[in-house]
Amino acid sequence: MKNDLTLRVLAKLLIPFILLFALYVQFHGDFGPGGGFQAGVILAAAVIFYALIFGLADARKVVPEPLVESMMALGVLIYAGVGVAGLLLGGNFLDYFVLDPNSVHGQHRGIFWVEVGVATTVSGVMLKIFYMFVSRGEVDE
Amino acid sequence: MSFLQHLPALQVVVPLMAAPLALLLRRSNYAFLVVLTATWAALAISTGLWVQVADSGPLSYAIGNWPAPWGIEYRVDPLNAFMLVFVSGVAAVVLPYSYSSIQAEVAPQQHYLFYTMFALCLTGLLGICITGDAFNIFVFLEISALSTYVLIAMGRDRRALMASYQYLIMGTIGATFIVVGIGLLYLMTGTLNLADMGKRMAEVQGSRPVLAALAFLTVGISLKLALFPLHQWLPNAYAFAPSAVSAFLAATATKVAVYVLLRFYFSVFGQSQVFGRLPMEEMMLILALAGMFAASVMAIYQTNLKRLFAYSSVGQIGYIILGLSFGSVNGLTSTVVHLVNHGVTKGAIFMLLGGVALRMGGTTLARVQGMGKVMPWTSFGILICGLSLIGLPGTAGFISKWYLLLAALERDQWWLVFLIVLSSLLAVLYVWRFVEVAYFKEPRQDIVAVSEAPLGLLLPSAVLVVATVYFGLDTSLTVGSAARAAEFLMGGLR
Amino acid sequence: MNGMVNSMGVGGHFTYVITVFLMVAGLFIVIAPGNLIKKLIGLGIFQTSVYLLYIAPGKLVGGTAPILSDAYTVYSNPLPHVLILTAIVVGVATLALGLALVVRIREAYGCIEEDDILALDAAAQDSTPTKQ
Amino acid sequence: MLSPEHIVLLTLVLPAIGAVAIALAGRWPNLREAITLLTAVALLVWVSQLLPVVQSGDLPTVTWLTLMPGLDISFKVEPLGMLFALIASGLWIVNSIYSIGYMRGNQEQRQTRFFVCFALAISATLGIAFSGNLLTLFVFYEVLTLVTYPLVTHHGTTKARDGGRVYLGILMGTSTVFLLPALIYIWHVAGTTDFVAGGILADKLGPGALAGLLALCMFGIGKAALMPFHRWLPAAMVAPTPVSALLHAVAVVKAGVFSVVKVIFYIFGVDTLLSAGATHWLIAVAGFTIIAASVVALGADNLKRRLAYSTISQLSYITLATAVLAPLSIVGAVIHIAAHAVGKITLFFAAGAIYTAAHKTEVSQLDGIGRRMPWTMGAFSIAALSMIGLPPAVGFISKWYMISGAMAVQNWWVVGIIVVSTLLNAGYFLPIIYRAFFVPAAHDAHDHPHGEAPLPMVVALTTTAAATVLLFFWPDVPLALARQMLTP
Repeated sequence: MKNDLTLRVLAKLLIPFILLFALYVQFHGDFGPGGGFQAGVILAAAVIFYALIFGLADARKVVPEPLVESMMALGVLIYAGVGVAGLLLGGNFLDYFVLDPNSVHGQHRGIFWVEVGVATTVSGVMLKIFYMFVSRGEVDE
Repeated sequence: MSFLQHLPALQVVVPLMAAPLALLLRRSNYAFLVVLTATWAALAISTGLWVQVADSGPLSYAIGNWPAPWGIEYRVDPLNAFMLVFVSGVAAVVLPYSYSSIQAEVAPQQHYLFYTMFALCLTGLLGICITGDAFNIFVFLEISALSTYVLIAMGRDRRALMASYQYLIMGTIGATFIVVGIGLLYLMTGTLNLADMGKRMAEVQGSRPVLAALAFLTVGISLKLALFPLHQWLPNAYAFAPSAVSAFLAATATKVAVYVLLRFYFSVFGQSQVFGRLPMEEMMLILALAGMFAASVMAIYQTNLKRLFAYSSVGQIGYIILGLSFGSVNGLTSTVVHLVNHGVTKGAIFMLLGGVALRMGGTTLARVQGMGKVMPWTSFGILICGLSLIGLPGTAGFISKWYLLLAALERDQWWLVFLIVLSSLLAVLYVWRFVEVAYFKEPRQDIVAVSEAPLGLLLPSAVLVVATVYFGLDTSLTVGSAARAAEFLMGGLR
Repeated sequence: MNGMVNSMGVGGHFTYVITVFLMVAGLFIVIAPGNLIKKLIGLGIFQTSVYLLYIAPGKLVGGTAPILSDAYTVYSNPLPHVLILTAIVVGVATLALGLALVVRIREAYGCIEEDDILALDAAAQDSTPTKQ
Repeated sequence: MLSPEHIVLLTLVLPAIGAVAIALAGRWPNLREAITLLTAVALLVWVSQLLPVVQSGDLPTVTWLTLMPGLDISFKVEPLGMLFALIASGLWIVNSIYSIGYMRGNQEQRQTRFFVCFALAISATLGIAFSGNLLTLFVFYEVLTLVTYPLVTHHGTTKARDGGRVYLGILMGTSTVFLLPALIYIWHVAGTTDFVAGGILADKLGPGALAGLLALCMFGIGKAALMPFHRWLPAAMVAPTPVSALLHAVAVVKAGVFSVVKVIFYIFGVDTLLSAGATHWLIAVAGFTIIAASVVALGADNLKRRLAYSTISQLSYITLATAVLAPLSIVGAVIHIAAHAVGKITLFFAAGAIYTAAHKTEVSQLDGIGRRMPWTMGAFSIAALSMIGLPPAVGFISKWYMISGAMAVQNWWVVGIIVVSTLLNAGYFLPIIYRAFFVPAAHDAHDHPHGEAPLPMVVALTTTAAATVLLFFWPDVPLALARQMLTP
């Protein structure tokens, strides 16, 4: 597939838009349907698409495996970090109200970072699963 | 003071944060240190919670400051305060053990993953215990279950994969049943908060969906706690997992599932509901008895010590459920006490068996012949724990058996009394299979030169062995807490 | 909540019928075939039935997303969706893990039929434990 | 000077400390044996310190730890326990001397383990003797079973393993299946398990329940070897002879009958049982055991087997005499604990001496052995007289009291059983003595020249034989203690 010109051009065209869409879904999650889960999956889909067209090796160059694993971990840490920030600022765990003097802003700020964490972890996990299954073939057959 | 207020959240958050940190650090020693710190911190936190609850009654913590019926509430009462101490205590002992244990049993590049999964598993188990929200229970249940599947699959025998797969299938079915049950309860009561659910249960009592929920929950949780005959996943999972995992699972996983059952039966449905509307009492009684006898008999015929003691676990779970089925304070006391006593005992046994597997290359009866000679301390430890399984005085098992028999005698059910003591004689049989192989046979030629297990394995195991004896002599901690928890459950959550 | 269920009339029961059908079919697929992948598929179907069980009663015909606005008075209950989102994630994780296990089982045993694997295990029972 | 309470704890811990020391000294046999003897002597000294305290009517009471709310491991030295402790600690010294001779004479393996378990068994026995409630008694009863198990299976052979299975199976089976539920039921009914003179079950249970509970207790105490739970005793004969002596005389079976007396006297209460008439079946079972075991003994050719069945029958004397519930017969039962202890230990010592010196185990091989081993067979004869109940041996006194008691309540059945069994006793002991002294030795394949057994063994068995006679002339201490128990 690597040599199919149509696919290569199409992919190069599409992938930026997919990434953009992921960001849209991510940040629009505040106001409408969307959020970290969906955005994370779309983000991962973009990378998977890239891997399908340009091959695993190239994909690994763009998003190396250690990065993927770190993303999984970092996302959870961001999420929990928001919670702990709430704790440190005098509220309960995951208390968004105290994140900003204005409690509505606090809510925004809290959910924003939580969703960032979710997106990071979800795309990390999706990519991890993908890499795991794809790389099996290399060793086996 | 403000710090102490947040202990319920920290109880879960500390191990939760340790997991990604261990994953990020990648170096197994660093990962170990992080998870060890978190585990010991969790023990300290749970002890703090336990003291607080003993002093000033149940605690409530609103996650995200959303008040109770709407937000997720963490609730610590006499029952789960005790469970938290137990789970984190076992973890605090097993983790140092695993450091030496997995050197031989898990591929080095997977060590940091092991610690990550261990931290996740601990998070899940602690979360199950502490949360006051029905759906949250499911989430934590799956967190612990998923990490457990991974941990089991790390076993070096290829059968570990199959064991893990079977556990995954059974565990997921169980979890799904539990969600269905929770869903039905949510539809009927409109709340997910357990305490709130318990209060609203009065309005919908006896309606068919509630009974269906009871049935779904019972089956689902029974799968998780390996109630006979839903126990098939357990023997293989215990036998082929890495030793540290076997020990941790044997000590805590099924016990936490029993806690969930107690929580739903007594805090949500209320005793009258559970035991009045459906013949739950009889059902639990029969299944418990069947488990006590059938699993113990199966244990007698095992040729592998790990499987032998795994079947013994299924039998012992029978005792735990039997106590529950009485629906009396003494019965529940025996359930809660036996949860802990059996957890400690079985944890110790599987930790010691880890040393055996390491030194002798396996735990089949044919292989461990003459173990008493070459590994005297390990054999002696297993013997002590075996006596506790039998329920001999001076060991923790005796205390549980005492309360169980007392509960049966309270109802003047002598036939039950005799069944209980007869089944404990079956325990004598399987424990004595070990004794006779270990002490009456000469060691095989290839293991004569085997030495005692390394201190890194022996010392943590010794802690649990000593605990097994200690809880048989001084029961103010175990029975005291269990009795308080039992009275609390019988009084309802209100 | 009771009211919601009742107001859906036949439609409500319809979703229950589907739920129960999926549940039983899924469970059957888990139990019946010996192929490990098929079992996982069954497990997936089984779990899907629960998603339906949760979401269907939360949905009101004609209701909108629960965003406060003067224009709408009828909202669907958002909580089941949130819950089920979590359950779906759990389901995905379980499926992924299950498949990963099957891949490794295939590598270790050379097959993914349960009977064959058990036969291989039984044959290897007496010899020393096989390394992966 | 230590207070009596501290002495009680000391006596319990002392043998256990001795066991640790013995284990540590395992590499130096002489040091090890010195520690054994030293501990034994020290123990007897401390135990006898308690005697005047108890006789002054002051019963030292100690609570060790609280097992469960309301359930303590506690100790109370009452006259009966005092007597039992004296017997056990006194005979331990003799048995230790004998064991040293036997183990060295037969070059046994695993001697350290042997002496360690022996010391632990004494510790458990004292725990039983001084137990202040039924729970404590039960705990130490089980401990005793466990620590004697390695002794029974000492040889580690298949035969030893099988014997150990029966031993453990019956003792642990009966105590778990019968005694434990009984114990918990007593606690449930009475709210206590303390040993109180007059019992704790008065007015708490109907006659039927009382008889049932008594049955659970009596069969639960498998160490008292009431038929049909007697098979462990002959099975345990696979053990080395000092162990048999320990089982039969010092610790195990004595712990059994001691528990029987203690449970009947302090838990049920004589008056309660009398008014309920709950012991008739026990008299029947014990009587049957006496006769049946004697008949089996009559037919046994193996010397140790004959002695084992003799023990079963003698034990049931004690149960029988207690079940009669007459004051005098209870006195007889108490004295018989002491009488049978010194008598039976002598017989086993003699059997072991014969085995060590002549390698003979069957009665039919003993022709003329009395001329080669005069001390051994002399002691054997005296002890046999005691078993039969003839003067000048202490067995006469205990039997006298038993029969007097039975006559006092006009229980002619019991009198008849004792008389018939006396004849049977004579029937299986006198032929041995006759063979030993009056039949000339057969010069066959088994024969080889030998003299007396090693000196420590002879000293030990002579001492206990002498004690049998001395107790006949001066039975003051056991008698006083028995009387004190009846009139608190």
